[in-house]
Amino acid sequence: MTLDLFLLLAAALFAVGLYGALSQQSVVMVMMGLELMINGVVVAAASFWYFVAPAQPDGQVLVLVVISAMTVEMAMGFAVVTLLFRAKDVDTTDTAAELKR
Amino acid sequence: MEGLLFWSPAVVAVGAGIAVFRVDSMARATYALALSFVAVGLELLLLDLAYLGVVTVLMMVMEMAIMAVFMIMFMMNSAGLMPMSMVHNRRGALALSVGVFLSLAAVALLTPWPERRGTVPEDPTRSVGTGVMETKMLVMMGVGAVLFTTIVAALVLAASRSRYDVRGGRR
Amino acid sequence: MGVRGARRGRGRLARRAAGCPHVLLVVCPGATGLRLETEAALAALGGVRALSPADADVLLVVGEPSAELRRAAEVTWSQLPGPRVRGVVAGPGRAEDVLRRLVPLLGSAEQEADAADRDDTAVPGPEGDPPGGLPMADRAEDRDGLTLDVLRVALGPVLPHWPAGLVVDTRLQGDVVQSATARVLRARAARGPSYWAPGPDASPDLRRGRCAASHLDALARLLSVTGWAGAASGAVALRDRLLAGEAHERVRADFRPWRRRVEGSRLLRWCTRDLGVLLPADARRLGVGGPAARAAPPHDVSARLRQWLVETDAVLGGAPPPDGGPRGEPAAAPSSALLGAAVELLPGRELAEARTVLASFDPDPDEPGAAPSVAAGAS
Amino acid sequence: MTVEAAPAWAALPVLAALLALASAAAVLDAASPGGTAGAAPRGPARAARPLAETARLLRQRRHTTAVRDGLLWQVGVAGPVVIAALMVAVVPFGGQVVADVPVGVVWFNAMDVCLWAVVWLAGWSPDSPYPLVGGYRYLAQALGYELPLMFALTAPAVAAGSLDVGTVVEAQDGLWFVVWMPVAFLVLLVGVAGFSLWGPLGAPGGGDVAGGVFAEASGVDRLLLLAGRYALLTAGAAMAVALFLGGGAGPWLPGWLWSLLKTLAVLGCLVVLRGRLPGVRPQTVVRLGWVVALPVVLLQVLAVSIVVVVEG
Repeated sequence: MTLDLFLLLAAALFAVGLYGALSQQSVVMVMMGLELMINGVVVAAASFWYFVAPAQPDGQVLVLVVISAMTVEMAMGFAVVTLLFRAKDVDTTDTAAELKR
Repeated sequence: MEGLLFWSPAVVAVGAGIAVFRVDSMARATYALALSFVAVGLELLLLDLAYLGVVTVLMMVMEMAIMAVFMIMFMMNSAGLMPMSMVHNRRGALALSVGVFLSLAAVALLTPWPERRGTVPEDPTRSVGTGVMETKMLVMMGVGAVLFTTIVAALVLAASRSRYDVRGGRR
Repeated sequence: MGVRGARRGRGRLARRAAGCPHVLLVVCPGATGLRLETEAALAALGGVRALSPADADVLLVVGEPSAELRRAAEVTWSQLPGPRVRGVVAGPGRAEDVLRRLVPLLGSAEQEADAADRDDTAVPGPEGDPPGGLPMADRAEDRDGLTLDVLRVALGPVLPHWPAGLVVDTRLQGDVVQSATARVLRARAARGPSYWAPGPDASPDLRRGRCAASHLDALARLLSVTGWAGAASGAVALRDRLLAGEAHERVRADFRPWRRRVEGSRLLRWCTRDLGVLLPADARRLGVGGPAARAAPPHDVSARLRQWLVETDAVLGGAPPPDGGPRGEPAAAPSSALLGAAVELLPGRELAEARTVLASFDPDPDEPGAAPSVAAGAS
Repeated sequence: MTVEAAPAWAALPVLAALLALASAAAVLDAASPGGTAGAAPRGPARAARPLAETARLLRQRRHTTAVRDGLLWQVGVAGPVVIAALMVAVVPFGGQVVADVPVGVVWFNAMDVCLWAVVWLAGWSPDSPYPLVGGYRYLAQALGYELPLMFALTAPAVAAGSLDVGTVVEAQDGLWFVVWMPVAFLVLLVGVAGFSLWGPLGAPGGGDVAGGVFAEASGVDRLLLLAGRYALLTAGAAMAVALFLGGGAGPWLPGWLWSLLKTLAVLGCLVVLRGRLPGVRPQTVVRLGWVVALPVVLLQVLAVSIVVVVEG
């Protein structure tokens, strides 16, 4: 167990999430991609705490903040999807973009 | 042994993460993501972060359980009974994310990370607790305010009208 | 020892298993008397009424099914997992014999083989769309303006705690009823007077007994639907004692504490309050009579439940049934109006509420002249 | 009393105890009026019904629906039993605990949240309307009781100054927590009934939707689901004993026996209460949970915190 290994894991999760967020059409699936990216951030923050500065709580607090950010992202995402769905009956990013025109 | 403890959840976390975008069924996709989070929770346990690991599992499984409801509510073909593709610009996304992975990995492996300062405290949970209540209190108060704003904003956005005002109060 | 021991163990397992058959009843309209007999026989044998086909070992058709009900029974039969047997209780006095003959068959080796071989995993259906031959959901307006999927679900005719022969075709969004159409399946034979309201030539004692038993039967159904199996089984026991001819006074002595328990339950009051309100004006418009019309303000499920309790107590005490029958003047076919009132209240209700409301009116599809079809829908 | 980690083999007797207590709950449930035995005659035959039912379900074929999701169905069916076992792992029996997780209380909570997923999957995967309604009812109900349950778990942890279940047990040396935090105890029991689909909170498996999440289960699947339900009830009772009833504390008898006896008593109360209470509709559960239970349990936590601060 080394810092490098954990950071590799974090990078892999981040990259998979990025792929999803970029390639998916459905807003909900894009949100899942974002969640996965944040998941990678959680791993990175926790491993930095453990391998670099375990005596201070900063890393742990960072993880807490990131988890909160994730819930905020979810809540707002769902609210927006519901709004879009009600207003225009769309749930994909492409069609939502067309709404601007 | 330690290697196994690290690698098996790691493989599950990434594998389940990939599965999220490869399965047709919304329920499977959501719970694949939940599985990925559970695996990450286990990784946190390895880092002596018992509280944060278990809380990650708790929060994320709860979130995914709710997410599944939204997925099935809003997506066509939610059970994945009819295979269909809902992606755009797949190749570009793939290239970009591989590139990002490689550069992140390079940074991770090549950067001379600082030496470890200090040791893991006796009880990391207590340390984060006192951190939140003492030095980092302002941060958490900010988080609290943000969460409250989120609740209000999300409700205002999502509710067309209150469900309960139709018949005037109690139903 | 090996093979023989295994076989003996199997036999013992089978005998034990046959000791508690789960029986699914498909009750035909007009067969209330047979149903009560069958329920009693089932209880005497230690059987349990199954809640769903997947839970059942025995499928028992009670009465003479019409073509539609026969088809429903056939579909239900295909959903029994097996070991499974089926039979018909066609006439009075046969229920116990039929059950006694059927239940041992469950333990036979052929049944076990059938259960092992039958394969319903691959239901034949066209590939692609629609998958498995199932229709996809439509979409429609809903109360949150989200235009979500609509599912058509027929409640009944094979459903636990449900009036025999009644079908309510619903359009559900999630578990909220958007619109409902009720119909009563035709009986095969011409209907006589309802079991619960024997004609005027019956003895007053019999009529009083049937009226009280009818209320108890309705109470049992309502309490089961609200999820209070304990109180429901009390009502069933009292009902069966009445129908077995026990003196009304003695039944009443045991009815009293049971009534106190049901009336005293705050939780029950809390859960049935302000639900399914039928204002007197609407009751008059719809022609609703009987206890449902006499229920006190606020005319909700809770009030109707209490009215049943009050009237049962009075009838057991020797008073004549207020309208001659349990649901209203028997000649006026009160169940049509009850069904109409219930169906009108269904749209916008969530499934549990809908079932509670319907059970609180308890229309009796056995009544001659029960309306063939009533509909109500959301905007 | 002190609580320490048990050797690895202790997992087996604890698992056996979980199954034994769950079976005892099934027997008691069958023997009580209005229980699962329906209108079967009273007497010893009634109490032996769970055995007969088990035999019946073991012989029964596993029925399947047309287009179900087999993998998720298996997760949903096996989930409750597994989760019950994982819950019990952090509960001390006497002075020993199988998994000495330093955050056992949160662990218990996380496991009960995993049930949201598992039960919903069991309802969703058969692709049949009644189980689907049952699955959604479970989620809706969970949204109602989960927050009060969390705070009910918080109260003893605050009093003991630790999230470790063993430490919570040790902190009750003088006075059981149930004495001065009865509200939290009651809310915990309601939460246990909720996550076990039990009694007044049994709507997800209710008779009005033909058995809800159980409607399409047969054979071994049904056996697992029913066993899981009793096992969850047992695990919840065991946790309630550890957090509020002093764990294995008691005179004369060994600690593990006290733990077992107390768990059995709590379990008995839960089973008997089922026949005496009507069901509550999910939306009423949500209203009760947020309007009544949450404020009350928050006041309880506040009171506990004040006591802790004052006592130093």
